[in-house]
Parts: sequence; C-alpha cells; structure tokens
Amino acid sequence: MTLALNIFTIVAVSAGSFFFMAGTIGLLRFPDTMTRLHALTKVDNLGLGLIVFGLLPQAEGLLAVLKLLCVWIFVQLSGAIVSQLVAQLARGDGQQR
Amino acid sequence: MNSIALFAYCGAAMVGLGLFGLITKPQVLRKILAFNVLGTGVFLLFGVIARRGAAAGLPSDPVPQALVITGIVVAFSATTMAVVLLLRLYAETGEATLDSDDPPNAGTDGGR
Amino acid sequence: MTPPFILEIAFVILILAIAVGTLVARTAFTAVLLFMIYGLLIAIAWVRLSAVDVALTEAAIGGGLTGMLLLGAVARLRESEGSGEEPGLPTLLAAGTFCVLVSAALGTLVLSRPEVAPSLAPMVMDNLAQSALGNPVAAVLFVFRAFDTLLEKVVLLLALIGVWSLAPDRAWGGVPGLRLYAEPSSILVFLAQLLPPIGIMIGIYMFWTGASYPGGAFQGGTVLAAMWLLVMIARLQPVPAISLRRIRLLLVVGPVIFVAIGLLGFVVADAFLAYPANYAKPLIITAEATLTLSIGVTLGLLVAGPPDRMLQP
Amino acid sequence: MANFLFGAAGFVLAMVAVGLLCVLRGPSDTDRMLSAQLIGSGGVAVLLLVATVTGTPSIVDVALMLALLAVFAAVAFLRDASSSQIKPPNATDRV
Repeated sequence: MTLALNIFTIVAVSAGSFFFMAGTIGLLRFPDTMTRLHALTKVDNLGLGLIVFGLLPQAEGLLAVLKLLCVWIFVQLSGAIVSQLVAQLARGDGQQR
Repeated sequence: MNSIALFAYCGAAMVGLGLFGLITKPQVLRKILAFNVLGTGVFLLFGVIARRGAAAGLPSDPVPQALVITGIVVAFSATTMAVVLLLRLYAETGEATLDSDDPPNAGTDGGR
Repeated sequence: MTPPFILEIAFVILILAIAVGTLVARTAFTAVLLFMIYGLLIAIAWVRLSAVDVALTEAAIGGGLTGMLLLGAVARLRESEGSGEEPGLPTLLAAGTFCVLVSAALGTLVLSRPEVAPSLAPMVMDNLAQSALGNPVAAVLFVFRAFDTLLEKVVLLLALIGVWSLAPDRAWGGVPGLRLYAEPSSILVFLAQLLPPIGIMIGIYMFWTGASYPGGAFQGGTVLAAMWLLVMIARLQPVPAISLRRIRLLLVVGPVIFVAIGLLGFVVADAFLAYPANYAKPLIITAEATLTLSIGVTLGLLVAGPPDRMLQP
Repeated sequence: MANFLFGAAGFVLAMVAVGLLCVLRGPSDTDRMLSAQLIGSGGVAVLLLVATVTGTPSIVDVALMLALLAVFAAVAFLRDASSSQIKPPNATDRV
C-alpha cells in the first residue's frame, strides 16, 4: 500500500515538475503576452495542482490534507482572476497602439 | 562547510552588496532597496546565530528569532517612511536623486 | 556533500544573483520586481534555517506589503527614471573594496565561534510552561520580552504619524492618497469580494495558531491589512479620512489594551507586563487579538500613505 | 522518497532561476509581472515539497501566506498599469 502511494507521489510530482518546465519554456519562447499568459496558467493549475495532488498521500492527518488543498484552490482562484485582469490590460494595450 | 556556514556567508555577502548599493546608487529608490538588502543580510546573520544556538530540543534559539521578527517590522516602518519622504521630495523638487548639488532647475534639462 | 546541501549552495547563489540584480537592474520597475522575488526566496531561506515564524513574517512583509508600497512609488516616479549619475570609477573601487572588507569581516566574525554557541533556548524552554504558550517564539514575544513587542507597536504608530506629517497642510486630516484601480472593474470587484473572507479567516487562524505553532499577531495583522487594501483598491470601500474617530480608535486599541494589561501586572502580579499565574493565556490572547486588529489598520494606513485631499461630500 | 522530493524541489528552483531570466528580458512590464507570478507559484511548490520532506506542517502556512500575498502584489501591479493606461502621464499636474 505504501509502495503504491509512493509511486503515485513520484508520478504526480514528476508530472507537476514537468508542467513547471513547460510553463517556464513557454514564458521564454512564446511571442506575445497573451500566449505567455497561457503558459503561466498551465503552471498555476497543472504544475502546482499535480504537485499538491502528489503530496496528499504523504500528508499526515486530515488538517494537513485540507491545508494543502486550500493552497491549491487559492492559487487556482487568484490565478484565474489575475489572468483575466492581465488579459484585459494586454488587450487594452493593443487597442491603444 | 555546512549549511549554517553557507547561510552565514550568504548573509555577509548580502550586507556587502546592500552597502555597496547604498553608497553608489544615485537614485533614492535604489538606495531604499539596497538598504533593505542590507537589512535582510543582517537579519540572516542573526538567524545563523540563532540556528547555532539550537538547544533544549529546539532547532533554533527563539530569542534571536523574536528579535528578528521585531526587526522586520521596524525595517518595514522605516521603509514606508523613506518612500513617503522620497515621494514628497519628488513632489517638491521634481528630482528623485541625491547626486548633485545643483539647484533643481539646472538639472531638468538632463545635463550640463 | 549530500544532495540537499548541493541544492542549498545553488539556492544561495540564486539569492545573491537576485540581490545583485536588484541593485543593477536597468529600470526601477524591474528592480522592485526582483526585490519582491528576493523577499520570497528569503522566506524560503528562513524555512531552511528552521525559523518558520520569521519565514511567515518575511513572506507577509517582503513579498506583499513592501512590494505594493514600492510598486506604487515606482508608478509615481515614472518620469524621473534614469536620472542621476553613477559615481566615477575611483569611488566605485573604493566603495567596492570597503564593502568586500565588511562582508569578509562579518562572515569571519559570525563563524569564529566560541566552542559552545551561546543560547537562551534552554532558559526559554524551562520557563515555557509558566507562559501557558506552546510556541517558544510567541512566548519570547509576549511574555519574556513583552516590552520589546509593546515598543515595536509604538514604532509602527510613530512611523504612521511620521508618514501623516508629510501631508501638505491643506490635506491634513483628509483622505490618504492611495492609488486606486483606474476604473471600477467587475473582475477585480469579484476578486475583492471573494478573497477577503478567506483572507480574514487566514489572518485569524495565523493569530490563533500563533499561541502553539508558528504564527502570531503580526503575521495575522499583515494579512488583514492586505485584504483591507485590496477592498479599497477595487473601490468597494472608500479610503477613510485619517481624522475619523473610529480609525484613530482602531489604531490605538491594541497598544492601549496591551499597556493596560501591563499596568494590571503591577496590581495582581509584581511587575509591569507580568501576568497573574492562572490568567496568563486569556490575557495574552486578548492582547494579541486587539493587537492583530490594530496592526492590520496601522499597516494598511502606512501603505496607503499620507493624506493628499480633503474628504469630498 | 526524501531524496526524490528534494530533487523535485531543486528542479522547480532551477525553473525559478530560468523564470528570472524572463523577468530580466521582459520585454513589457506585463511580461515581467507574469514571470514574477510564475516564480511565486514556484516558491509555493518548493515550500510544499520542503514541508513534506522535513515533516514540518507549519511550512505549509508559509506557502499559504505566499499564495495569498502573491495575488495582492499582482493587483498592485495591475492597478498602476491600468491607471497609467487610462490617464495620460501629464493628466495630474506634477513637477
């Protein structure tokens, strides 16, 4: 059982790290702000999400699990809203030029 | 060389960097940033002292930790004060630097 | 060399690189942004130094409030960017040598240790039971060195008075010149409605958990301040005039109650800020709760800045 | 397991270092801010990993704090960007 959980952790955390890499590369390589925004949201949602998901089996107690989930939901919510605002700003920028 | 020594060197280097910026940067905002870098360096050194004082089952001496927390608060107060002073200086003179003794009017055309 | 240690070396190099970046960045905006990231990494460094209480404070102040303060300043100073001359090469060299010497001296001094490092940890642990708190750092802050903590709050208030005193005469007692969002934005309003309830809960949690685990009044107060500023920036709530009686009351209620409890110490215990044996915990919690509120309001107003206009009807 | 999680933390830190290049490169201030947000998420991930490796649940609180205040910093940036966009810089009488 422990082995299965450990394997799950390793797989999920690796996948999360992969999305961190993907997001960072996206940020470096994508041509404009809108596409970079897309790269960022991948990191926030999938990268951090998978890492949190992978760490859940290692957490001790219900409170620890809840707190981990809280961090993720939090980053999710705020990330989504901030991306909206940035997109609005970036689009406004384009129209003015 | 262990991880405590590593952070001690890090703190010492930060103090040096902050001091250098504080002396050489003409813009006041950069001086404020440099001052904060210097401050965190000092705090980190104190944190190293706390870590070395690990005893009685604690990983780190709580007294320096408490002092550092107080220090961070006071440093923040000082930073706020400095920023507001800078903004007032800018509103009064139109300058945000301390580099010249010229009257402010002479500096506005950007050269001499 | 263990893998964690190699990681720490890389981490320290990263911190120093960012510190250099903060100083040499071309635009003030980049410098401030790097400084905020620097604060984030310093918080992680505190975690590595086993000082989670300090890490919480640094995370709250370094990344959040200082960042907002400095970004606001950059936006106002935008036109003056690039002005100012770097000093000449001789000065740079002299300053550089001096700073390297200072760093080397500090590094050597901190590590040239007495064989047994001095520590007050055993004393704290011996007396922890009397303080009725489980978190040794909170015990130092509110019991063993409570006077320091009281004075720290006074420093915050003095800084606020200093900030206010820089207001132009015509705006004295008016509304702080906090920069707001340019026009009401429904998305931002949504964020400002969604986040504060959660944030206030986290703030209260920080202060409550501070009795036994890392956390405390200051960390909690910082979160409250951040939430308050968010609501004001989104234009959900107006920025209050500083002459309002209830604002002044909120500012001083924490320190006043703390002083009152301290004076009570003369009567029921034997010294200023001494707590009577069986009521230590309730008294400390009361002081901390009101302090959290006062700190929140003080920090919020510090970031909001000096008043720059009178209240419009 | 501990070594793997440390490795993951190191990997994320490396990504943070690359993100730093993005901050320096820009090109616009908005892009720099996006990179800073990415680094913020990276910091949160590192803290969560370290909390699990060292078995210190209170480190998760630090991550929570960072997550909360990262939003706040982003709003501060957006506020300044939005107001400089709506009002021309010389709208308020300065200097």
